Amino acid sequence: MSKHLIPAALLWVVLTAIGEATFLLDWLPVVGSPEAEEWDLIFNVLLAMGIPVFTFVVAALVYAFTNFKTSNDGVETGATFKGTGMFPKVWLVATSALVAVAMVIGLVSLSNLQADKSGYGWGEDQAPLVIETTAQRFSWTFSYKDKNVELLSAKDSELLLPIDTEVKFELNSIDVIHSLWIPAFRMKIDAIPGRTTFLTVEPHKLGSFETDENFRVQCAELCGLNHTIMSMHIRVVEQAEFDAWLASKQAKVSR
Amino acid sequence: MAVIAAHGHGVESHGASHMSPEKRLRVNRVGLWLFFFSESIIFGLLFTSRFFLLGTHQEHVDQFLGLVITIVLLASSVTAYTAETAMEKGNRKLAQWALLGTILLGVVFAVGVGFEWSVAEFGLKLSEEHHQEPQNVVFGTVFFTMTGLHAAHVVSGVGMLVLAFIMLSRGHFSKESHWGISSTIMYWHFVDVVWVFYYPALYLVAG
Amino acid sequence: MYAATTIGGGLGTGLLSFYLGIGVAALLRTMFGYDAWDRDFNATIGYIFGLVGWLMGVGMWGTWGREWFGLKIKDPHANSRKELGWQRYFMFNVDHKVIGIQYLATFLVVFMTAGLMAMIIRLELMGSGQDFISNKTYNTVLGMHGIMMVAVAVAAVVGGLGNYAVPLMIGADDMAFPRMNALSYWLVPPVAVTLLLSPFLGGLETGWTAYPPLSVLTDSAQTFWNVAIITFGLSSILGGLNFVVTVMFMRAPGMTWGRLPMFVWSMFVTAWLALLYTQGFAVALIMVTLDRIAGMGFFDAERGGDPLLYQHVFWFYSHPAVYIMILPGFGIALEVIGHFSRKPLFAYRYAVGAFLGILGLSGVVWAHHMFTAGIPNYLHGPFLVATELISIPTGLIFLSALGTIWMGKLWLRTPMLFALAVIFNFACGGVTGIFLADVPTDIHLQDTYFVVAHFHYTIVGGEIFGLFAGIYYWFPKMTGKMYNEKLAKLHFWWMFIGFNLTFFIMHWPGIEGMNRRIADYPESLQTANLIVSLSAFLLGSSFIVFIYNFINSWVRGPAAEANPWGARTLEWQTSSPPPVENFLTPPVIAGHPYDYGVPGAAPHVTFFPPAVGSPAGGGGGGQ
Amino acid sequence: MPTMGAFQKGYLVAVILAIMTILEYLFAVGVSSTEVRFAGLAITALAKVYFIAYYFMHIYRCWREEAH
Repeated sequence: MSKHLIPAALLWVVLTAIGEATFLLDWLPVVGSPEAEEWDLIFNVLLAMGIPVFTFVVAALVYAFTNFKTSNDGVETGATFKGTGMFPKVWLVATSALVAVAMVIGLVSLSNLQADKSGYGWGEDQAPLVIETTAQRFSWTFSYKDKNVELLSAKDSELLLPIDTEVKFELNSIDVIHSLWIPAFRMKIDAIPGRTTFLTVEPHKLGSFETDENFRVQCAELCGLNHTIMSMHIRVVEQAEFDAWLASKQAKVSR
Repeated sequence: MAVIAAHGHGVESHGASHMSPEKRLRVNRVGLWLFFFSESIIFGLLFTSRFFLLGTHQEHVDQFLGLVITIVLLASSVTAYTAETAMEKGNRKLAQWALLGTILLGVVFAVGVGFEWSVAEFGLKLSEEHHQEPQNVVFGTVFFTMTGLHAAHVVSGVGMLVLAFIMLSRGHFSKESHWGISSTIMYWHFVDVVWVFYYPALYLVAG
Repeated sequence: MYAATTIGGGLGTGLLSFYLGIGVAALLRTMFGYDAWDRDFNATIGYIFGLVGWLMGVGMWGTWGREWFGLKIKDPHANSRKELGWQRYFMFNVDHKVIGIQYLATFLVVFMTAGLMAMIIRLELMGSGQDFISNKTYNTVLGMHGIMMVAVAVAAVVGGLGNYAVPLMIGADDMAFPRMNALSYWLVPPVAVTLLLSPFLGGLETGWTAYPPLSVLTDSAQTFWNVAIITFGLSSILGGLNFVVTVMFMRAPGMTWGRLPMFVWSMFVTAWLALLYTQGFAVALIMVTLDRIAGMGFFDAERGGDPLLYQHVFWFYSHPAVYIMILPGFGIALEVIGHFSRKPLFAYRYAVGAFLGILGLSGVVWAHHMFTAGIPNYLHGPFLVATELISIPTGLIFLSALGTIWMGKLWLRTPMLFALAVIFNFACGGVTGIFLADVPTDIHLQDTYFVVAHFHYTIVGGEIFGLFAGIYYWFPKMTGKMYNEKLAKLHFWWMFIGFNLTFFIMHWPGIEGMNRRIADYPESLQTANLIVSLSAFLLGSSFIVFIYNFINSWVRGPAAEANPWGARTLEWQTSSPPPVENFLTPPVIAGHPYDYGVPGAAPHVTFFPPAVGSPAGGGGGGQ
Repeated sequence: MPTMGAFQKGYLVAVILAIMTILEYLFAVGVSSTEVRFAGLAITALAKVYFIAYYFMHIYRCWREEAH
């Protein structure tokens, strides 16, 4: 039996090496915040774990496909073991262990996500900058809380965020369910009529839609006819530039 | 749909070429129970939705009316039981009268629900002059939906009872073979079971 | 002629009842002081009347309905007579073999139609910018593709192959409730017609998930769609009930639970899932319909309702529904791998345990579709854990499949190729599932093309490949003809390569920031989408080979032997195609179905000596 | 209740159900704690369903053959 096990294991190792080599390609989208860094980390860990699992199946299939085939019209029969011994138990324990590891990774990162300020979903924690966001078909309204500035995705071209500042989006919807998604920050939460949801991000990279198209707000929950166009560009700027911009906006409002 | 499905179990004949009448009956019975099981999930989801939306909040309902229609439905279960037991003992006359009684009590229940709807103090619209709160509307929504779905089952049950009554009067069914009546009466008891949960959930849960 | 009377009669009574229902609704509305005409309300009542009318007209009245009034019925078996030829497939028929083929043919047509819609979607997405169709059309096509493919995934294997093969495989002469089986099928055509008409009745706006408040507010064919899908749910529930009772009570002597073929096991578990959970979709859509036509406020936040209620109720069905889709795929894969590896199925008991484990866990994982929906934070952890637990039973399926092919004598005919592809594809779909079960990674990936790629890998890669494995495997049995092996292999490789190119690459735009259900995307995603679209056209075109092979072989293929695969299971021990009563002599089961080459193993099937005279008839129910 | 006639058995169960219904009502009106009331109502409902399913709907006939 080891006649087959060793070459198949080698095949598995080779395939796994090829799979893991994809980490050399830097293909994940732009990282705009610590949340995105955390996301990339978990994603990569899970991917590193998942690749050997996938290649195990592929190696077994490919090896069997090439080595155990017969053209003798189904008359020949193969080995007669039935899998009633130890092997299934070992398999069960091994897969359970793998699943347990995946669960622990998930639960730990989940508790990080929900810890204190960078909480997610429901919560009361305040952040230095709060943007009250109202979704409606098919536009966003972003209102900088206590700053007297309001942006409309239909009218204004960009949503400005200051760098290295915690920004909390408080979401409401006045008609149907929408979802606020900023791919550069890997964050998303639905806007549900009748309840306020929130998400907090802390941009730590200057950028805008022109430099990378993932600096944008995108509606990610099908909301009807023009769901496609319900997005708005984001520009992350230095604090000083942000303050100046805010002041000019406020001046415009007061005029 | 209930009429079709519940009666369907009663009258299968094909596929029985290797099946004894006893086995056929058992298959029908288990099938009918699975149908109840399946339906109870519909009722259960609405029941759960009521608590999801409102917790144990409850608007004012006419307690006396609620108790009366509950007793009426229970009484109809007794007459239905009488009808089935009478069939098992071969007493067709008694079975006929008991079926008739069940039909009448079923109609009284349905009318009672209709009356309850007409006097309900909650509605489906927010209106200024009645000082209605959103909870009032949601209670109206779950109340009308739950009682409405239940009443629809009562009405279809009455329809099936009427069919069974007509067939019995025309000389169908016997002591040995009366699955048509048994299945209808089991369906009727099932409708009663639903009310056992719906009555406290809609009338009693807030005291 | 017979077919024309059936279909024509059904359409006639159906249409008459439809108009009658509209009239009744108008009358009721006038009586209670409303305007006589409200499109959605009147159409709903009309649909219900029309549905009953259609069923009665198509044959239920004559073979079933009359009985309720104590009248004499037509022999329901009359329509199964072979002399009727092809026409018996267009009649109200109680023979499970005819119903299976009716289901299969219907859903292959639906599958091809929905596939064409996928081609339209990919055409629009081939380039950035609005190219071919308006947003409204795009949403309609998208919703239609979604719901029709979901219907195919739910019903094609269960209704088609399950109906055909399960009674044969357990040695029954039919399903437990043959007329209800026919009813399950005849509920489908009105659903298909209503769905296909919906673009002309206002289009669809909500995708197949129909989330409120959009589905309540939208001015489209939503209500028609709702009642159609509720009808389809009813069909699915009745079908599930039938399978459960059939497998419980109709097994041949000696067919213990430990000797059931894997495909029967998968159907049994699937049937339980359909029976237990389909109500969720129905209840959710009933609530939407009531909100739309009766002014209820389930999902109206202003009046105290909660849109999330829908998602809970909906996913309570729709997550188990993915197991309704995938378990038959596993069942066929293990069945085919067992026979074509020519060795005993590895770890049979563990594989059965895996099916039961999935059945048990499927009801407690639904909220993983709602991780970004603003559900309370304390729900995230438990649903993450429950979801990842499902990997354990799924792993046992892989154990069984890989253990079976190991050291076997693989007979690489087309069904086997498809079955192995199921294992390959699902391995990919399973691994990507972990990213979606994990809350933090799911937050970015939710509602992106990563999800689209993931569920196409599981459903298409798992079930649809399984469906084709089953079609090729049972084709000789169903039609009595042999398919063309060369064309079949061409179809397999073409489809396999097209599928994997399309959906493997599709993960990439998802991670890179392309969300679902959009007709347009930022330009940076252009390359990925172009490749995906071209691969999708490759995948789509592979079905031309299949259609040609399927029809051509059925019409003029060479006659098939009774048991072309040399398989041990029961369905191959009768003629191809089987006689109306399935087995001329009652079968007895003596051994395990997969004991190939095991020294001293009893044959799976023996037969009673030919019966003298006809088997004793057992009439209707009696006590 | 094995020795009792079928009719009497059913009527006894009906009387029990009626008493339970009245008690359920009085209980709900009389108890002020929501949790206690909810639990009491749930238990009563389950008990009533047991009686109906067993004695009225003869659920046991699914797995036990009938006597005649």
